[in-house]
Amino acid sequence: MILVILALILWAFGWWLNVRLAEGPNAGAPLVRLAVPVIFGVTVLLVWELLVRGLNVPMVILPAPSLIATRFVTSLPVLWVDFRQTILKGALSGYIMGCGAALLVAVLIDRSDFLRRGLLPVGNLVAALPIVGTAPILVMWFGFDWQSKAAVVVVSVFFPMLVNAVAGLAQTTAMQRDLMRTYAAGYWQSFFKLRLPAAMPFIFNGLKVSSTLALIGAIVAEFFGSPTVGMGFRISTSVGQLSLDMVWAEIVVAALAGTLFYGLLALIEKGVTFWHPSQRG
Amino acid sequence: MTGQAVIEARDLNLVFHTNDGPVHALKDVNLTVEKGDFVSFIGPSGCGKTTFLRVMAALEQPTGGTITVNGMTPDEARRKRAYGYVFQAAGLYPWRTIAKNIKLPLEIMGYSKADQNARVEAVLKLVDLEGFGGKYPWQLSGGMQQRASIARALAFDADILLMDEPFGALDEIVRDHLNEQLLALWARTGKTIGFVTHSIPEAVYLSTKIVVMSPRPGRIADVIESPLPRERPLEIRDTPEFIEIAHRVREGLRAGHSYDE
Amino acid sequence: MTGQAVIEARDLNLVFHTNDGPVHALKDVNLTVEKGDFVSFIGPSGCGKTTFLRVMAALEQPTGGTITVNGMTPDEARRKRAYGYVFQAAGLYPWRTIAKNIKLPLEIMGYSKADQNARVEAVLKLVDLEGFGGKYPWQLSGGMQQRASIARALAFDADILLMDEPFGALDEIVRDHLNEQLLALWARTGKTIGFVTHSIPEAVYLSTKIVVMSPRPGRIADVIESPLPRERPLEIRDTPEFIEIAHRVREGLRAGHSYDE
Amino acid sequence: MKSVLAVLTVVAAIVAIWYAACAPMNIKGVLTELERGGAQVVPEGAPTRRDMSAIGLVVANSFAIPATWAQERPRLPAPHQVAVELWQTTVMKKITSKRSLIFHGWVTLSATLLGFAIGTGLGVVLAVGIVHSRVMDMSVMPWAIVSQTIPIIALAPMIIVVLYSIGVQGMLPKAIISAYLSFFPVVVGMVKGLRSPDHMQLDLLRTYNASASQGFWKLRLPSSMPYLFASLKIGIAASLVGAIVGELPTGAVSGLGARLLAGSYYGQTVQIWSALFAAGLLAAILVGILGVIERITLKRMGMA
Amino acid sequence: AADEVKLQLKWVTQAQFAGYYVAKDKGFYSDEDLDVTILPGGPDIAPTQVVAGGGADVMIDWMPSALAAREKGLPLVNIAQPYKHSGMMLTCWKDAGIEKPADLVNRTLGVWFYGNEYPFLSWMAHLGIKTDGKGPDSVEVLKQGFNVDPLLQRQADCISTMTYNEYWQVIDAGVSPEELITFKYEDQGVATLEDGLYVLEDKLADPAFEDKMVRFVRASMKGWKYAEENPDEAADIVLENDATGAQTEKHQKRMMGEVAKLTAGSNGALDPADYERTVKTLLAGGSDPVITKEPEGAWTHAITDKALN
Ligand SMILES: Nc1ncnc2c1ncn2[C@@H]1O[C@H](COP(=O)(O)OP(=O)(O)OP(=O)(O)O)[C@@H](O)[C@H]1O
Ligand SMILES: Nc1ncnc2c1ncn2[C@@H]1O[C@H](COP(=O)(O)OP(=O)(O)OP(=O)(O)O)[C@@H](O)[C@H]1O
Ligand SMILES: [Mg+2]
Ligand SMILES: [Mg+2]
Repeated sequence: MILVILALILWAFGWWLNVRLAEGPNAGAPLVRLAVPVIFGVTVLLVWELLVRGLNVPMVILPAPSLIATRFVTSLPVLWVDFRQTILKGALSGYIMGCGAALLVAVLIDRSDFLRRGLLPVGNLVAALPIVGTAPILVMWFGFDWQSKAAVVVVSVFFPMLVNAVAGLAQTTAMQRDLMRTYAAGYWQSFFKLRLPAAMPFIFNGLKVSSTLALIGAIVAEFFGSPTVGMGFRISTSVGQLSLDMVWAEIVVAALAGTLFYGLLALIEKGVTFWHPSQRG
Repeated sequence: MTGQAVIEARDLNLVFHTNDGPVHALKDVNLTVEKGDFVSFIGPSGCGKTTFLRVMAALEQPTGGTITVNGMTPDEARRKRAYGYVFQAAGLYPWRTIAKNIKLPLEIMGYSKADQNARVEAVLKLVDLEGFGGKYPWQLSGGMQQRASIARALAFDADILLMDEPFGALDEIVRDHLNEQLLALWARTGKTIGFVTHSIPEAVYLSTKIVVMSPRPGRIADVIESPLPRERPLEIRDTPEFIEIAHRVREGLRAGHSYDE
Repeated sequence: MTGQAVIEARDLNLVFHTNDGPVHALKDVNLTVEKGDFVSFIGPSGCGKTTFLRVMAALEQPTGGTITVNGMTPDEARRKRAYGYVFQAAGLYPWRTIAKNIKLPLEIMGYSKADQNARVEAVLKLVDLEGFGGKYPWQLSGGMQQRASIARALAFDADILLMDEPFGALDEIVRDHLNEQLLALWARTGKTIGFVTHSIPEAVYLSTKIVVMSPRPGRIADVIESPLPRERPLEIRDTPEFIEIAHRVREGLRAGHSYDE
Repeated sequence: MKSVLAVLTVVAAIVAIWYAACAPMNIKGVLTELERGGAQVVPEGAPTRRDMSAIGLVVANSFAIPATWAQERPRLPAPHQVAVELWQTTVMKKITSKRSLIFHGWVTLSATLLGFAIGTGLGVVLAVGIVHSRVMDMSVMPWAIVSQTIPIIALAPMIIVVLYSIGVQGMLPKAIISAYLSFFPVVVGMVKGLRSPDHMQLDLLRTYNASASQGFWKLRLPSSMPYLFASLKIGIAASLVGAIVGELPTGAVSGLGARLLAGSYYGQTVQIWSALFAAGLLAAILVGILGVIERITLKRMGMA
Repeated sequence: AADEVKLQLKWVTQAQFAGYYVAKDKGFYSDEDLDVTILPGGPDIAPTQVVAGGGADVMIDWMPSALAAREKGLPLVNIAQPYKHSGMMLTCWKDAGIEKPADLVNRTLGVWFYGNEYPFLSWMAHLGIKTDGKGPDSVEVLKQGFNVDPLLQRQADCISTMTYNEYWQVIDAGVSPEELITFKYEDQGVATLEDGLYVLEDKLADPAFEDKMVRFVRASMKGWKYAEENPDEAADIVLENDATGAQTEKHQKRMMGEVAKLTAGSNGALDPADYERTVKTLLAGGSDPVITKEPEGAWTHAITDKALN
């Protein structure tokens, strides 16, 4: 009980600290920008640890962060091998292919009204094909190794990317388009000089949403058949062995990888769409 | 003046359909513009000046009548890159610096890199924006943005220059300066210029032909051929001929307004 | 004239930091505006007029010096809803009709429904836009949009009216008409008005005080107190006093430009 | 009308490609079956054919092509096989029957809608918080991102077990998983949308000294609408996937997820495909409805 | 009112669990004044977790995973063992040239994980075959999904099957038994106990709960014996209870027949010898053993003794 109360106090304190920092005079400093989420995260972890201990939650349901950390550190080689298999081979290649294909199709759709009318509704249909249905089929088609995982990722990132890219390519104002008309600019000229830059905020939106989908897709697809390596493989077999600490260690890897990738995308976005009001502050 | 018709509008009509009924923006407009003409359009706000300019540049489809540009349809002329257009608002692309905004048409029309840079330098100087090439549009004042958009239209060699209130946001001194520059450019290149303005002296000072429009539905109230010589020092504005034409324009304008003074 | 200082700027400085170096937009600006004053700001494009207006309205923080409004900081005055502001571009919200755009400040400040409608009617009439209340901004011409944005600022009772080139996109006749309306409104309400313009006659015609600014870094070149009476028929523009002041303004302006004529 | 024609054309093209693809996809299985039945195929023996190119096999055994469209357990069922299955499990079955896809679709749909409502609500609330509070922006946003990198399938059983142990069961656990997947696109899009007004539009409100809530209702919310709808469309598709994923660990007794799983367990490819199509159609309908709402809303706002 | 019992199955509703459905349907449970809820499982459901979270009172699981959970600190106890025999086997293509276990080297094998891989690893360790990819003394292991496609598509040379389920799916796909060769784990001496009933140790200390379990096991065994004698009726009952509507009558009837062979030798009480064999197999298995030490108190006859006498 004491631990539970302690957890609540800790939570209040962490939030108070963050309010002080974020509303304080140095809120813009890079250090503070980093510190605030970290404090938030650390608070969550501590509260978690205290609650698990205070409420005697069985380890097989929710292990304490300290247990997860121990497991993480002791299993680094395994985690690295799994990371390479799932993220580097499965997720990344699928992400690149899926987003690339979506961009291409978005351009096709943008070029032809006929295709827009015809393909978008069909695209909606593909979007909702649930991973649990597509993954077994794709494993059957592309084998057990990372190729089938990449295929699952392609299918799951394609539509979010397409919707965003199509919306983005329609983002120009009438005057901006008229200007291009007066220059009698060709399609590709106005594409590269007007529509693509104007679409960038939306495209990055799609890239960011897809990045997390890719990760999940690659991991989940391994539940439906895999070689004996990979994050999804490890998670599902560890659940069977009730090694919940291992499950969470893999989740930590996924979260770290996903966050880093997302951060990288956000950084590039800042560079590319510096002119957009949402980036100018 | 060669007497060759560049723009020829016959019974032009344009009706917009809006959520609360049709708006008759242009009604039975007839106009002939000859090569090398400097035509000003003047008229109350909302009378259809912008619309007419847009029709000329094939940005709007007339709903009735015909219009030809160099004997072609406006759209064919557009494809031949006959137009330089300055919009009523600056409309710079926010992701490009001023210099890159000016380069935009040059890139599209395939000018060489060296030529591009030289032209950008030249037009930036023309509109008094040297040193601002590296800034982004939102870092410039309204007037500076407008000047940048003028520079963008002047950077390449279009036969027909259409300018929609280009000097609206500028002070008199700069305006006088740019008026002179524009006249010099016109004399040098023999471009045909369509120019929308609200300033009567500006219209009279610049034009060979002044088109006075009357409001809703937009019609041409008067077309005044200027007897002023092509060579125009600023002082011409004090001559009786100038004041006489200005008076005629003012009368034409006033007729279109409802205020009874 | 009560002689009570409404706006008091002391050694005001403002420096923007941009990707290629700092821009000194305002340098050592000193100005006192009294209650009921009509102050015009005139100066070359990019000299800092908009910036100064924005500082007054607490939309920009000066980097040096002090400014008080009604004895408070601009921000306190803003919280007291002391300002009506007309921006250099119309800035209407595209998802609201003209009437709803004008109602926006009224809704925010909690006017009653009936009062809102009455005021919208009145100001639409004032700017000659009756019957356009139901249209969306993009269905209006540039000048009509600008007039709608003026109407929006006039619809509620702010002590201080700040107008950034409100009549730039309007033709002379409408401009004259609105100038008269503005003077009448000013006489009736005793508002303090800050007014940016590029037209010398307009500045002279309207103002009790004309501030001539010189370019980069923006400084005050001259402050001219107008000796003209408060009651001003349009014909006053032909009097020698008027022409004399206009001349002084033009000289002050010319000094700030680099063209040697 | 034009749209219908366009969709039909695209669909026709897809169906044609699909039929063509069936041949190489299924040829190996078909040849093995035929060989078992005593037919003469080239080359003989399944192990020999295993590493051969499928297209080559189709060419060598072109007589077998019709059979690739009629296999019982094909790798890729032919369109008509899926259509027949769909027809039989929807129109030909009573809605209350456990074998009716409409019954299962309804189970999934109700969880989807509940999850979507929770997810969208949460997403919008978070986005509003993030836009208005620096603390929220700085501390919550990064973790919202982290939350999405967690493979939900791994967590789903645990979530369900935990909810189970506190007595929550039925539709709600599924809806929570579905909300978990749908809130994120809404947050991202909504934050961007709420931040899309330009300086002048914001400055105008500053001069009126509008309160934060007035700024929200009169400026930020209306200008976020296009972004919101784009994210809602992604969100509803994600919700559906979430509901289906949530159906697996709940015992997979009913719903499209259960159909998928059972189909996959028994290698009933045709059944998987028809459940997949049902899910896709459901999503397309949901997205379509959102599209209509979007059009009406934007039109009433004068933005379309 | 009747006492409530929640039973968590290991897998989806099918004849594998016929005894329980029969007991419920035939009113054997209500005769014992029990109100039993049967919770179907699925690929992602760990019955152990459900029991740990309090979602069920009793569960059906395979012994390896129950013992693993016990070692992880979840004190599960086997209270009854209706399945005497193991139904797990490896099914291979004969035409791939496999005749005996030693032929498995340098081939691709599909294996179930999720706790079911240990008998396999133990077997391979026994044969001296490594499991880290194709090689002259090693095999490539795939984590097999829930169906037999890897075999049919020839992505694997062998896959794991149950005698009562997946094997018949292969046959249903048109493969004749002569084309296949099977290795039953039981024949290889590495079988582990399947489908036992497990509860939490501390709950068992409560006499009321113990009594409930006694009645539950008694009724369940009655159900099993009824199912063995009336396989067709039992299969029909299972079909009744299948909410997915995906099961077919033919398959369930055949499954019932096969299941009956596995339950036939058991009266419900765990045979300690079978338990010993299971533990030995698990302790011998692979590089990453599921249990590291001999478990203690992992089973009890307390319930069956009372239930069956
Ligand atoms: N896209 C449109 N939809 C509907 N009505 C329009 C549209 N564009 C312009 N109009 C209407 O057409 C008329 C003429 O507009 P136009 O822009 O040509 O005026 P203008 O002469 O350029 O005025 P200003 O001097 O104010 O720019 C106006 O009444 C306007 O409301
Ligand atoms: N946000 C900004 N960032 C950087 N520089 C700026 C910014 N806003 C204005 N400036 C610079 O400050 C100077 C003054 O700008 P300001 O907008 O006040 O001019 P102005 O007098 O209103 O001109 P105009 O008559 O053309 O509207 C200009 O040189 C401009 O480039
Ligand atoms: Mg116009
Ligand atoms: Mg300005």
